Amino acid sequence: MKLLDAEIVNNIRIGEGLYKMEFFSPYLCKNFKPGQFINIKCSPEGLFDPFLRRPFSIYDIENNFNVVSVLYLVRGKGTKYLSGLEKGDNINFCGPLGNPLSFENDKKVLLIGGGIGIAPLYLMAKKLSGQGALVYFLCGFKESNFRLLEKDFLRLNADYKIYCEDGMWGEVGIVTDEFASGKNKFEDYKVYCCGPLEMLKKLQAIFSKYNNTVIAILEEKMACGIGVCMGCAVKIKQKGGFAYKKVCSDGPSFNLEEVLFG
Amino acid sequence: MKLLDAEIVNNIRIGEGLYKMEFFSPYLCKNFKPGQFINIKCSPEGLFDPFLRRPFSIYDIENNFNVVSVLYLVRGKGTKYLSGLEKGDNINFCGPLGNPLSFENDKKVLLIGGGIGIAPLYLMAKKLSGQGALVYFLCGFKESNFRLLEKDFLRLNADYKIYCEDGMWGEVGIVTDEFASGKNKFEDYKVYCCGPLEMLKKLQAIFSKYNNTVIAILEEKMACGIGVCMGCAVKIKQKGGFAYKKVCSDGPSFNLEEVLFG
Amino acid sequence: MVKEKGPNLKVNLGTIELDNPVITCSGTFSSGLEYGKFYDISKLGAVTTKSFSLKPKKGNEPPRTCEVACGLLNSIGLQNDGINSFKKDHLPYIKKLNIRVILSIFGQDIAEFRKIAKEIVDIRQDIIALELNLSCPNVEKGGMAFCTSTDDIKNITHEVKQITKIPVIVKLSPNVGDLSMPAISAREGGADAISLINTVIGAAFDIDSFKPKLGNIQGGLSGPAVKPIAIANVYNLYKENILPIIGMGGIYSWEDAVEFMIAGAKAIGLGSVNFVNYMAGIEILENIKKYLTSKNITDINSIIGRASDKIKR
Amino acid sequence: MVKEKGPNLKVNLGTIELDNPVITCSGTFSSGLEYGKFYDISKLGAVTTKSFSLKPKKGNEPPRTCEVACGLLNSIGLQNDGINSFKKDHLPYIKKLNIRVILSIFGQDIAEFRKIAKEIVDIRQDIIALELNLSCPNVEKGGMAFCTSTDDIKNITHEVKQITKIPVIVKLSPNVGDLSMPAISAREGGADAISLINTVIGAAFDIDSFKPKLGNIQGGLSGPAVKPIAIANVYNLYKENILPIIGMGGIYSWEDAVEFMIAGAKAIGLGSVNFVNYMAGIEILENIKKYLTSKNITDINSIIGRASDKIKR
Ligand SMILES: Cc1cc2nc3c(=O)[nH]c(=O)nc-3n(C[C@H](O)[C@H](O)[C@H](O)COP(=O)(O)OP(=O)(O)OC[C@H]3O[C@@H](n4cnc5c(N)ncnc54)[C@H](O)[C@@H]3O)c2cc1C
Ligand SMILES: Cc1cc2nc3c(=O)[nH]c(=O)nc-3n(C[C@H](O)[C@H](O)[C@H](O)COP(=O)(O)OP(=O)(O)OC[C@H]3O[C@@H](n4cnc5c(N)ncnc54)[C@H](O)[C@@H]3O)c2cc1C
Ligand SMILES: Cc1cc2nc3c(=O)[nH]c(=O)nc-3n(C[C@H](O)[C@H](O)[C@H](O)COP(=O)(O)O)c2cc1C
Ligand SMILES: Cc1cc2nc3c(=O)[nH]c(=O)nc-3n(C[C@H](O)[C@H](O)[C@H](O)COP(=O)(O)O)c2cc1C
Ligand code: FES
Ligand code: FES
Repeated sequence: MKLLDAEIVNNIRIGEGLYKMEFFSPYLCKNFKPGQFINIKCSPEGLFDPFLRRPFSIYDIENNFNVVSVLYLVRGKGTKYLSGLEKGDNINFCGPLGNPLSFENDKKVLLIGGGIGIAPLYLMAKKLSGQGALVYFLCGFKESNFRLLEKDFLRLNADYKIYCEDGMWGEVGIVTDEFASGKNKFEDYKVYCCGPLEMLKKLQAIFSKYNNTVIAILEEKMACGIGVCMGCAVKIKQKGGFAYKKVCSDGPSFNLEEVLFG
Repeated sequence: MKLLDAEIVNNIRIGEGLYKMEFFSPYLCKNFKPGQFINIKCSPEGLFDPFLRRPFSIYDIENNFNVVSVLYLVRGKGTKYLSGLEKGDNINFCGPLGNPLSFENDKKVLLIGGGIGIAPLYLMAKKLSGQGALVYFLCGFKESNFRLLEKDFLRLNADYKIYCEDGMWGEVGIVTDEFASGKNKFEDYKVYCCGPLEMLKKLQAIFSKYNNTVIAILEEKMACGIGVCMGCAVKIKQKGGFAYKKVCSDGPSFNLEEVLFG
Repeated sequence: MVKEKGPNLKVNLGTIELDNPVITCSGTFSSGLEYGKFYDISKLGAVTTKSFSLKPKKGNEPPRTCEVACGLLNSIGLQNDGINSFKKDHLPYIKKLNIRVILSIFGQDIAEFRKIAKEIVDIRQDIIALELNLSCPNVEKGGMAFCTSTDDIKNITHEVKQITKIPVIVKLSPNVGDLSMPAISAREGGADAISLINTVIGAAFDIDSFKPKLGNIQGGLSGPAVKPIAIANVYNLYKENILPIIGMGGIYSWEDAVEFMIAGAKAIGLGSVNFVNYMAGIEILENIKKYLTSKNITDINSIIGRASDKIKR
Repeated sequence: MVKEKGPNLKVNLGTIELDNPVITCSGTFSSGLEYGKFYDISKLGAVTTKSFSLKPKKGNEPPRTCEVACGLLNSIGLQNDGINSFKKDHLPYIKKLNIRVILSIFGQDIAEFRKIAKEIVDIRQDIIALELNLSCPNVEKGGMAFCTSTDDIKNITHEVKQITKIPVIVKLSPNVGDLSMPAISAREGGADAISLINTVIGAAFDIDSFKPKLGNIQGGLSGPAVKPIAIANVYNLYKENILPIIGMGGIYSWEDAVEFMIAGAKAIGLGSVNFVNYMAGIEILENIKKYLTSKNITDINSIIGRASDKIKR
């Protein structure tokens, strides 16, 4: 974990409100593990607006070029600032943050991503297939603005399936439709998922009937990102109730069945 | 007076911390009069840091190209932001603000500028010489970072003299050295001056002995720039004491002898 | 084509009826003249004037403003030309511009308020409400002292209303901790509404000269920096249901304005934003309309205090 | 080459001696473990721990933070593992990292403070001071109530000091208006210093869902937005010369830190800035040194409260 400046190599719009930023960071290439995240300062030096850093996953790592990429949606001030940066500009980031996932015994893996939730999963798909695991990557999108990513998916040594609500890409529908039949096509798969709250809640209900281990990568508003402020609390079931765990330093991955959604 | 967006045509560094920004504004070209100023928003849309607009003079107007220019020194957040803008970027400004100067009876004019205080004077020199007045432009600088402006001065149909404290340009010394002899070389001149407080105070003392009409263009921190907030108050002598006048809407030009410096 | 009927924007603050909830804050809009050059300010719910005292006031030593993070400090010191100047210099153009005007007044003591009140009896048709500035932190005698004395608040409100028969708004300062007591005193005095918040006491020093950045050393903090403080105050006083609230403090965008209404403000005041965006008033008003339309809300009153419904405690 | 002797940075807060005035604020630095990965935090004047209560506390409902203009709102709700966890889990690494530590504690009432005090008697060699958090606006019983009762402040301070024999700092909240009375009570109770300011009460609502942006509805505002408020409080209490002051609230840069000292703070606390710039502590310390050197100031104590010398009133 280091606090570093990095030079942007590329920052391109790849769909409505969707950008991919690539920056030069040998350090992250070497030290970043799937499941972790970084924290980017989204305002010019010395200015306070926006004030806090923003957490982002690493979408891809190109070891040959010492370049890592962040896939991000423009939501508010911070991501709007990022989208205005150009090749040659600097960002200040801290990472890797959070806990790496352990893929040790993962032979068959189902990745379920909703919207920008695919961001951390892509790198996982790459690593997992690279170590010989059978990977099935299930993605759900509201609109087809993610469509240009198809070329990235094609490059993966993995099967994938796209659900898109606007019917412009892949199957029409939402990602949980995959489980509509009621029977578990992925019985011996380890499952990783990341996406909107509603998706995670549905998946929790669906998998409550199955025996899969399901790991969810959670999001919560963060102030410090390093386990100090207790801001990013989520409720995790414990005997006799729950405990607050920190997404940034206890997570961001948790056993989906243990998560108590608000 | 209008609130407008304008496109930047050029924004170049012409010396240590010194920039000239040119932007396209037929409206200002038509309506701006020497002595007035404009107000620029110095932060991206929707961001609050820095919060207030910043007042600037117009340095030059190129009617042929519908371009006006602002000469500015980088001091703090606002001017730092401006210096980072590029050709094709937009600024939001309001102007013209403040009262125009009346040059009606000005036949012989002495302009005295200190540092960035020359900014409003250059346009005045141009207009005055254009209307046939005899113009003598006296400039004082701390360092020679303004030196590249010499080519602008050469283009003027006016005499000028430079004092520079670092000895790298013009005469060594400060602008008030011109009056060291104690006798008034500019007896029948109308005088306009703009510059740091210390310079204005010295000039006030010097001209207290002479009969020239001396107009000072003052600076004061501004919140609204349009006479609403009463923030930019300066003390102007009145019988039996003083009254607070507003630099933005009562000025920015005042009779130097009437100004009560704090 | 039939023009579609937009959402209802009318709100009432006690007996004060406004066509829409967007008003301007005292001291940040003069009496409207300057802004009238940018847009038709008669479209605003109301314009609140700079605070007037009985006699002209010189104001504080410069520098009077100082920018701080996401806001500004001011120590104007209530410079004004006195209540008679309002009648003579401002009222004529106010009428011409067809502005609905709230007259802000302040005095050093009850006696001064009484005198001002008497001065305005004859123009009472021309103003829709009086705002009593009992809260400005810049003036050592005036403002601050009153806020802490709930008796003063009650008595001044009562007297001014008796004399003028004009609806009265009491403006409160956030610098005293809990605002319930002052608000209750305002109600007891017969106020129709309260305005909150006035500026928050602040200061800044220069690290080279060691000098204060304001001539008056301390000043009032305003702008986006204070918004969360103002929102909390509005929310808390709304829950206590003491008087209708005009919410202000840090509003910069229409979203901020709506947030104040959701927290409980019946009308919202635009202050410092006017210095940055001269068109703020009309832009915020138009965008509130769009927001309501996009949410299929037909009456703005239905969002006022909505936050409280959402909270089960 | 002989190493040039830098300016003296030692400051005293009553009996508390610090090698330099840069300390960290409670709740924004845990007990230092995380920041120790970024720089040598033993170089700081001191580290203030998160506030500990007697028993573990779960904290508030999420969401617990919300960004606002130039700052953030938090409603962490003082989540902590209890004072024994401090002794067992934190103290060992604190000693290893060689940190000078200020232990922040809070209780719901005098009895809880007394019990905590007894728990720490045996570790009193390991901490340089206790900070009593009597001010956190997030906890309904704990914090706020005390601030308004000056008797409580005095009694708690007195008892804790009697039991522990550790220097005591009382941390004050800006949410009660004038802080002189609470400060005087702290002094009467035997406090060595006061810390100010804790966060300012604030709230924010979402305009789509109408819901509060914090699970606890209200929270504490911190960050650059509150700096002018904090500076005014420090300046005013310095003038009254009640107790040495640790100034905090919105410090982001070394310039801010110096501004607090000029206003009257003997030491300065870094809070939210740690979330944005993990290196803030060491950077600000180094830059204060450079500032003093560039101004030929040989002793940092000579700038403390300098603003007051500059003001002739
Ligand atoms: C571990 C983690 C990994 C993430 N990875 C990615 C990614 O790879 N790509 C991507 O586009 N987004 C990602 N997000 C979400 C991303 O952090 C938010 O979209 C971003 O913070 C929004 O900032 P903003 O200023 O544009 O929006 P604003 O709405 O202006 O943000 C206001 C505040 O809310 C916070 N916030 C808003 N949305 C979120 C959110 N979903 N999660 C956490 N904080 C939020 C911001 O940090 C800020 O404090 C991730 C979030 C987490 C927690
Ligand atoms: C009528 C007028 C005309 C001006 N014309 C020019 C010009 O042509 N070129 C130029 O370089 N500068 C000019 N100035 C000064 C210019 O406004 C300041 O340099 C600028 O505001 C500094 O902003 P900042 O954010 O970079 O500095 P900061 O120090 O960050 O500013 C902080 C605050 O102080 C205010 N401020 C700082 N310095 C001044 C100042 N000298 N006058 C007024 N407010 C100030 C800012 O507006 C802001 O509110 C003019 C000032 C006035 C009043
Ligand atoms: C420059 C300035 C002058 C002000 N003058 C007055 C005044 O005369 N009377 C008054 O009641 N409030 C005055 N205020 C306070 C505002 O009316 C308003 O309550 C405050 O600024 C908060 O709103 P804002 O954050 O939108 O500016 C003044 C504020 C500013 C910034
Ligand atoms: C996330 C967070 C948690 C905090 N927790 C505590 C706490 O446990 N005890 C305490 O006395 N103050 C606490 N504070 C207040 C800070 O110590 C400090 O007084 C305040 O944040 C102002 O400083 P700043 O603006 O530099 O952040 C907390 C502040 C924040 C932002
Ligand atoms: S964001 Fe601070 S503890 Fe997780
Ligand atoms: S800046 Fe507002 S009156 Fe001049």
